[in-house]
Amino acid sequence: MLKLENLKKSFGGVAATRDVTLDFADGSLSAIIGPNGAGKTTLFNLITGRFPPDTGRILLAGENIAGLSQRRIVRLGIGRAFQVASLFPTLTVSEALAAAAQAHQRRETVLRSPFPLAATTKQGDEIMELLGLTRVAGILSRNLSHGDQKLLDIGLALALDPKVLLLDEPTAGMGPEERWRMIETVQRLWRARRMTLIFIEHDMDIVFKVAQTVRVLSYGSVLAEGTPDEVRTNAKVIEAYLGKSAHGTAGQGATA
Amino acid sequence: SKAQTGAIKIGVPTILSGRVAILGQTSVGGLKVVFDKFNAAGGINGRKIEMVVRDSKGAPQEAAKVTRDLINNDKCEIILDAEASSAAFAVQEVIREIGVLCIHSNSETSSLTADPKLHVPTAFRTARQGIHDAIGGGDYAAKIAKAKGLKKWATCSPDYAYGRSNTAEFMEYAKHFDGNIQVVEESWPKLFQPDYTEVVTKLLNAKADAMYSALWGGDLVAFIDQANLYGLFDKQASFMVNLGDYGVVDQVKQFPQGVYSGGRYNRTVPATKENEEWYQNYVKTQKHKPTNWSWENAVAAEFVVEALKKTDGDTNGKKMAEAIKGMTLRSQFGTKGTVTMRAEDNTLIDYIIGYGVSLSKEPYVADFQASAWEPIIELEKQWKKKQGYIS
Amino acid sequence: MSAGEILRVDDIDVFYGASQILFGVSFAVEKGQSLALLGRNGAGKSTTMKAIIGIAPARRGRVFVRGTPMQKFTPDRIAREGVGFVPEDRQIFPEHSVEDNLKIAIKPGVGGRIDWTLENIYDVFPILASMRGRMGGRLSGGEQQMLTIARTLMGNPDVVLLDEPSEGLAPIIVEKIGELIQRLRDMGTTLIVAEQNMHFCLDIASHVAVIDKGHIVYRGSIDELRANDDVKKRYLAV
Amino acid sequence: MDLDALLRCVGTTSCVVTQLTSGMIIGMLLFLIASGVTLIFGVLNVINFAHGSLYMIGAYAAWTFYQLTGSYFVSALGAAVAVGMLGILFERVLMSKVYGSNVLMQLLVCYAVVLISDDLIKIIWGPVPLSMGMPPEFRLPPIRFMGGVIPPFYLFMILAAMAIGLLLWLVIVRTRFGSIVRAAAINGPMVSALGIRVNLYYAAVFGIGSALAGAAGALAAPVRSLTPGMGFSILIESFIVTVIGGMGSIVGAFVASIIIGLTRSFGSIGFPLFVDGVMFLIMALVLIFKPSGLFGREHR
Amino acid sequence: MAGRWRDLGLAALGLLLLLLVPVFGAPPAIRDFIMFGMAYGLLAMSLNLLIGYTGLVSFGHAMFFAAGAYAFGLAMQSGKFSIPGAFVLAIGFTALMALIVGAICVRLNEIYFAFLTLAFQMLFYNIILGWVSFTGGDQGLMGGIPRPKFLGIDLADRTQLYIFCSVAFVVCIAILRQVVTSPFGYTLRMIRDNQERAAFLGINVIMVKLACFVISACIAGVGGILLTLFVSGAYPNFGFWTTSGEAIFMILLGGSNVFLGPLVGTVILRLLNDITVTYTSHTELVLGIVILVLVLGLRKGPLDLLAERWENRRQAKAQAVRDAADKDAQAGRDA
Ligand SMILES: Nc1ncnc2c1ncn2[C@@H]1O[C@H](COP(=O)(O)OP(=O)(O)OP(=O)(O)O)[C@@H](O)[C@H]1O
Ligand SMILES: Nc1ncnc2c1ncn2[C@@H]1O[C@H](COP(=O)(O)OP(=O)(O)OP(=O)(O)O)[C@@H](O)[C@H]1O
Ligand SMILES: [Mg+2]
Ligand SMILES: [Mg+2]
Repeated sequence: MLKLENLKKSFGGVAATRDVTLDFADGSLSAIIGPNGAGKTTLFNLITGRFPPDTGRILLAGENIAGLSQRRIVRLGIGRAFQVASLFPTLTVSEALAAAAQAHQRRETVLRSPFPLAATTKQGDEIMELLGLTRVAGILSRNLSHGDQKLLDIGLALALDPKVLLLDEPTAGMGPEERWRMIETVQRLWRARRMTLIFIEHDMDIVFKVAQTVRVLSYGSVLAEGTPDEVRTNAKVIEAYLGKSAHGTAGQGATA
Repeated sequence: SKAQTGAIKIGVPTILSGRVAILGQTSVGGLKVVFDKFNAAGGINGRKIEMVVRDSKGAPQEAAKVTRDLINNDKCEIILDAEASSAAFAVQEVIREIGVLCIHSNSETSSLTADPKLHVPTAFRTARQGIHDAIGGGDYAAKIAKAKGLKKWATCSPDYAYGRSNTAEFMEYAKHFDGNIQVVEESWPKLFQPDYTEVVTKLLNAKADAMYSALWGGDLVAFIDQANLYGLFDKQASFMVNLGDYGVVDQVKQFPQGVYSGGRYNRTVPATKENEEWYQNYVKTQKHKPTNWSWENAVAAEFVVEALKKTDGDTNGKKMAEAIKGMTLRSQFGTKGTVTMRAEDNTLIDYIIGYGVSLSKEPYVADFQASAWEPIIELEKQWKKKQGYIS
Repeated sequence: MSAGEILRVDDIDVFYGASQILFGVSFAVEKGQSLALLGRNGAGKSTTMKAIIGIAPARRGRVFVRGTPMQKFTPDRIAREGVGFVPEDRQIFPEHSVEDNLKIAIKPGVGGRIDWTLENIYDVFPILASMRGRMGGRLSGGEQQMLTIARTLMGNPDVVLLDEPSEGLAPIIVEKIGELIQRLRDMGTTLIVAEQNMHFCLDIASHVAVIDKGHIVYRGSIDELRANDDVKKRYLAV
Repeated sequence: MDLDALLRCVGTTSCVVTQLTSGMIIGMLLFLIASGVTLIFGVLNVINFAHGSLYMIGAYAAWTFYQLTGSYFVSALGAAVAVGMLGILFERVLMSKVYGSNVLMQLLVCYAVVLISDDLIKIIWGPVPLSMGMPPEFRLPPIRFMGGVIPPFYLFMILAAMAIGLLLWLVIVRTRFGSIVRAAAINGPMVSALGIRVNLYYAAVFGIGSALAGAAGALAAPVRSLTPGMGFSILIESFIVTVIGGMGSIVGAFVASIIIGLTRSFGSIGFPLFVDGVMFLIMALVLIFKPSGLFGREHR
Repeated sequence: MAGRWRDLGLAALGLLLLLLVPVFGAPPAIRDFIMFGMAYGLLAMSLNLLIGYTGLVSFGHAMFFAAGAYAFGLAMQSGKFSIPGAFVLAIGFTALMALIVGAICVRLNEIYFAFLTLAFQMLFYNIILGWVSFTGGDQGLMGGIPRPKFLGIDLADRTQLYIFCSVAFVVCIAILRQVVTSPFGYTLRMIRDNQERAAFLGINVIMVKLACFVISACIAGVGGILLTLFVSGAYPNFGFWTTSGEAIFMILLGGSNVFLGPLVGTVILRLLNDITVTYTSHTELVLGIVILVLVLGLRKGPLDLLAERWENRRQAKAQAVRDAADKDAQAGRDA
């Protein structure tokens, strides 16, 4: 579905992405991990066209999308949620979802009819249902709790019916209980929509439990990839990322 | 119309804020001196005059609004428009519609009354008219130029309608009276430009024999101060039409020698007892020296007072206009002791204009030569023909 | 108040605009203790920290440092009373070099005491020494976290408030930060650490306060908490 | 448009020297004002629309001090200090109340101050334009240099402005004060949390910026007429300079001031009617191609 | 849908009220006040489409006010156009100008956008001043704007002019209302709140901003036309930056988050202006002090304050709904 070939990107002197080649199968659920500053977020930025790669190709269903504008890429079916939830603070949840959905609507109706259009309302309601946001429908985005903000961020991406969904640390800043609830929601979503889902995560419990495949980035390159078990025991990964106490639960330091 | 009771209200839209607040202040001063006297003498039919002064901030649309409000809301029966030029045109349009008596007392732009397209029967002007000034000044300049051999001229005037037309007209008549004169350099600083350095150096580079400037007020003071640093006035003869104003000459600290200034209000021009008395009275009551605007407004007020006497206190626009049209007033501001509101174009003539040599101390001007009005009127007629105002 | 008590939070209410976040929060810390402030997302941990340092002043109730009430004091004044603050989002000065970031914060502690100098900071944080000329904004998340802690120490605080020091960091970095905090504790620095991650705190804290929806719901020593499964389940979801 | 004249001018050293210095004169005074604007913006993130008024007050204060003391240097110094203190007052009493709120609210406060100070000037000093006149120590014949003419006062003015600018730059870039000020610019609350009295620094910065405006007013007083509202046009020009140089950059303000000064001096010969237009055009071009200005940092 | 009819009803009611003013023989001064206010009101309202709804702080909006005024005035003075013809021509010209200026400006953000619009405005102003033969320079379009009858309407008559202005005004306000309540309006809000995210939702941010810029310029142009009709002339200071500044102040004095806030601000500022002008010659001092009191006292436009209260109450309700739902869920989990 999504294929990255020899991607390179540097900012000034800093090479954020050195040479990344990765393949994400259609309908797969994969995790990307790696130390802080490894270039994970940058990789998402490249895929979504926030900035173009210096060299390399990004193939979506066989078509090279490298260098296209964010807008085009979104329309081709790549959605994204952000490491720090990126919302519309003064819109309520239902407004935000309807507005996001209508970004897809036909143009002629845009000035003539009142907001929100019936179709977008329906789509927004479905998304709220799916993510458990119906209870906060009337709350302004800026007044949402942290977890609901992250969910809404995902919801906004869903409003575009993406084929590939990129989630940047969906559980960042959450407590253990919320983390699991969030990840369950993500899994439910993945099953319901049958999309290709890629997420970045620092919580190893989650990664190793949920992901089908795990890719490890370090200093902008792919350090390892494979099933959770393969990665967990990879010596290079332990050294660069997991640390000494790593036995799959390093992030939580829990002694199993 | 019906006999009215209460004061006769006269609306005065003017500028009381911003950089040219002095315009409003000294205009109102000029009006007040006259109306106070009128009221002290008992007014007319028991009615006194009450001025309603409003600040338009110099914005034409505000001037129009203020004028309408003065008439409609404050029930002013007469408008004395003490606005600067562009706002005067806006006031003119209001008067066209409402038809009360209006006297423009500050706008010197010739077309306001000269252009028949703009003519409004109840609107008059007591401000000096640009073209009169230019003809008189051109004549004077040509005489000096011939005597001293000043052939190459430069100009330095503010870049807006007044500065441009004033300068063009002055140079046109200077050339008319002395065919040898040619303009080699023009500079157009912006109105209220704080720094004239580049203008001064440009004038220096031009190496002209003489310079004409229509700068006024604080701008002229700053220009002189800055030009002094470069010794500009030692290198050329200078004609500055607005140098005579007290507000300017009082402020210039290093007064250049031998520059020529146009006649603005001066207590010694004419050197009569009436004029000196008027000056003393003005300073005493208004606590500042009169400006050019003061006398122009004083004359406007005199016309109103005289006209009221003629109509027996009826302020109807048409009747007042009829009274004022062609009226000749005794006035110390006139060349022959009188000034006249010319009937054909509702504009003032026979007032004193002219040029003299500037001095750094009182009386600030020497050898003042008042311009003769016959050639001015003759040339004005030709000018009007050329503009297509008359056939 | 016991003799060793250095900081006391006494029944404070904190509001953001119209919404009340903290409801009568109280606790005290003695010199040399390290208190873990545990609670879920949005429970009010950061708000408590901000109330202590004066960024989000309490509308009711008081904060004492060494017995002196701090209300009406601005953050700088409170910092000069010996309170150091390590914010959750780090707030490095991105266009200052690492060394300038540290130098800005130089100030003597209460009574002119100086525990920390640039040299011994670099001893404790060798990684910062190696990148002293680099712009703060160019550091990775983990390095920024270290720099933030070091920067706070430059002010020779008596009490250090650490807000979620392990958040968003790779496991290996979390381990390093944990070691560092242990070291500070061993040096006798009084610490208040806000965390959602209980396991991270178990190794470093001597006492615990649990906060939930703006109320303190549990206070005790770390060993008591270990034994109290009810609290762990209810408020910490373990 | 008279490009021939411009070519002719560029062909003669006397003209070039005269116009170059004239450009520097215009530029350096502008720089003093713009550096205050840019400093205050850089640190406090406030566009000080009242800066022109501070300049005006500086000029009037210098005029009064000069009447009282008869010494130009004392009055210039006095004006700078007085306006600096006024600036601190302005910051403490008014501006500090609207930090962090809507930029437009800050604008409104500044606008109110502009209106009030214009009217107060009129009440205190009267509406008649005042002039200070050249202090006797500068009433010297102009210096001739390579055929060009340079008035001694202007030479003094250029050197004084440059010296002040250099000092300011050194303070901001080299000292702990500057380091804290730059940090406070980016994240004031954090600086405060480190135990630094950040409000003092804010007030100090506002005071320094105002003092610069006051000094500019004092430097301008001998050659410019003092009227209520005189700060207006210089304010617009100093904004142009600030934008071209990059909001917050002192070096940028310096370079841009010279650019504008030279545009004015040579423009008055080559395209006298379009000088203002060209200044705005330069500003527009800079904004289009490098919005953060020639020396500005990228947007945070 | 209901909202749509309610809005139209309110617009009709507003128009009716405006038209009743002359019927009940209100003095001309009141009508003048309203007409003046309508012209500036359109300027402020249209600017708020940029500032309040899209987050584009333009310092140059008066340039379109002046563009409409001059284009209309010049067309009428040429004698070749009827009033409706000149009206359409003026709007067309304003739209074209906005398209060109906007295409360059909307690429920039925040303060840079503000300064670039300011620069264009000053360029435009300089052109008006400099092109004396065409625009009359600083004297403006003098000599009055002819107002030939059309369709039996005679705008030289003040009452008919008042009616004409009222209709044009209400139509423009209705258009603005339509814009902000349409999906397009919500797109504008998204851009204001977070344009990066809006781009990631597939919105062509630049094009939307440009469209908004042009719409708002056209409405400002209508404001300019109304003012031209009122003063029977067009003057350069219509397009000076102080006029833009005044429009911004109107928005702030009223409130930028409520649809009609700028209109309230217009009334406040005009009243303030008229009152100070009437009772004092120290207009600046008084206006300055009043602004300070308003700003430091309220910190927000009065309507914004009300709206905030209302919004807070609504939010409290929504949060109560959430808390109840969460409690149920918790109970479910515990069970
Ligand atoms: N716009 C940019 N300009 C300059 N450098 C950048 C930019 N974006 C990222 N970088 C640098 O690229 C490197 C990779 O950053 P990135 O945000 O991709 O890391 P990450 O793997 O997502 O880390 P984390 O887990 O902390 O979020 C870092 O060194 C960062 O400083
Ligand atoms: N500036 C603010 N304005 C309004 N509400 C706020 C603000 N900051 C935080 N809140 C709210 O206050 C509550 C407590 O926030 P706080 O940051 O103290 O929680 P926390 O325990 O630190 O959580 P986290 O683990 O997410 O950091 C949350 O509901 C949050 O939404
Ligand atoms: Mg990241
Ligand atoms: Mg927190």
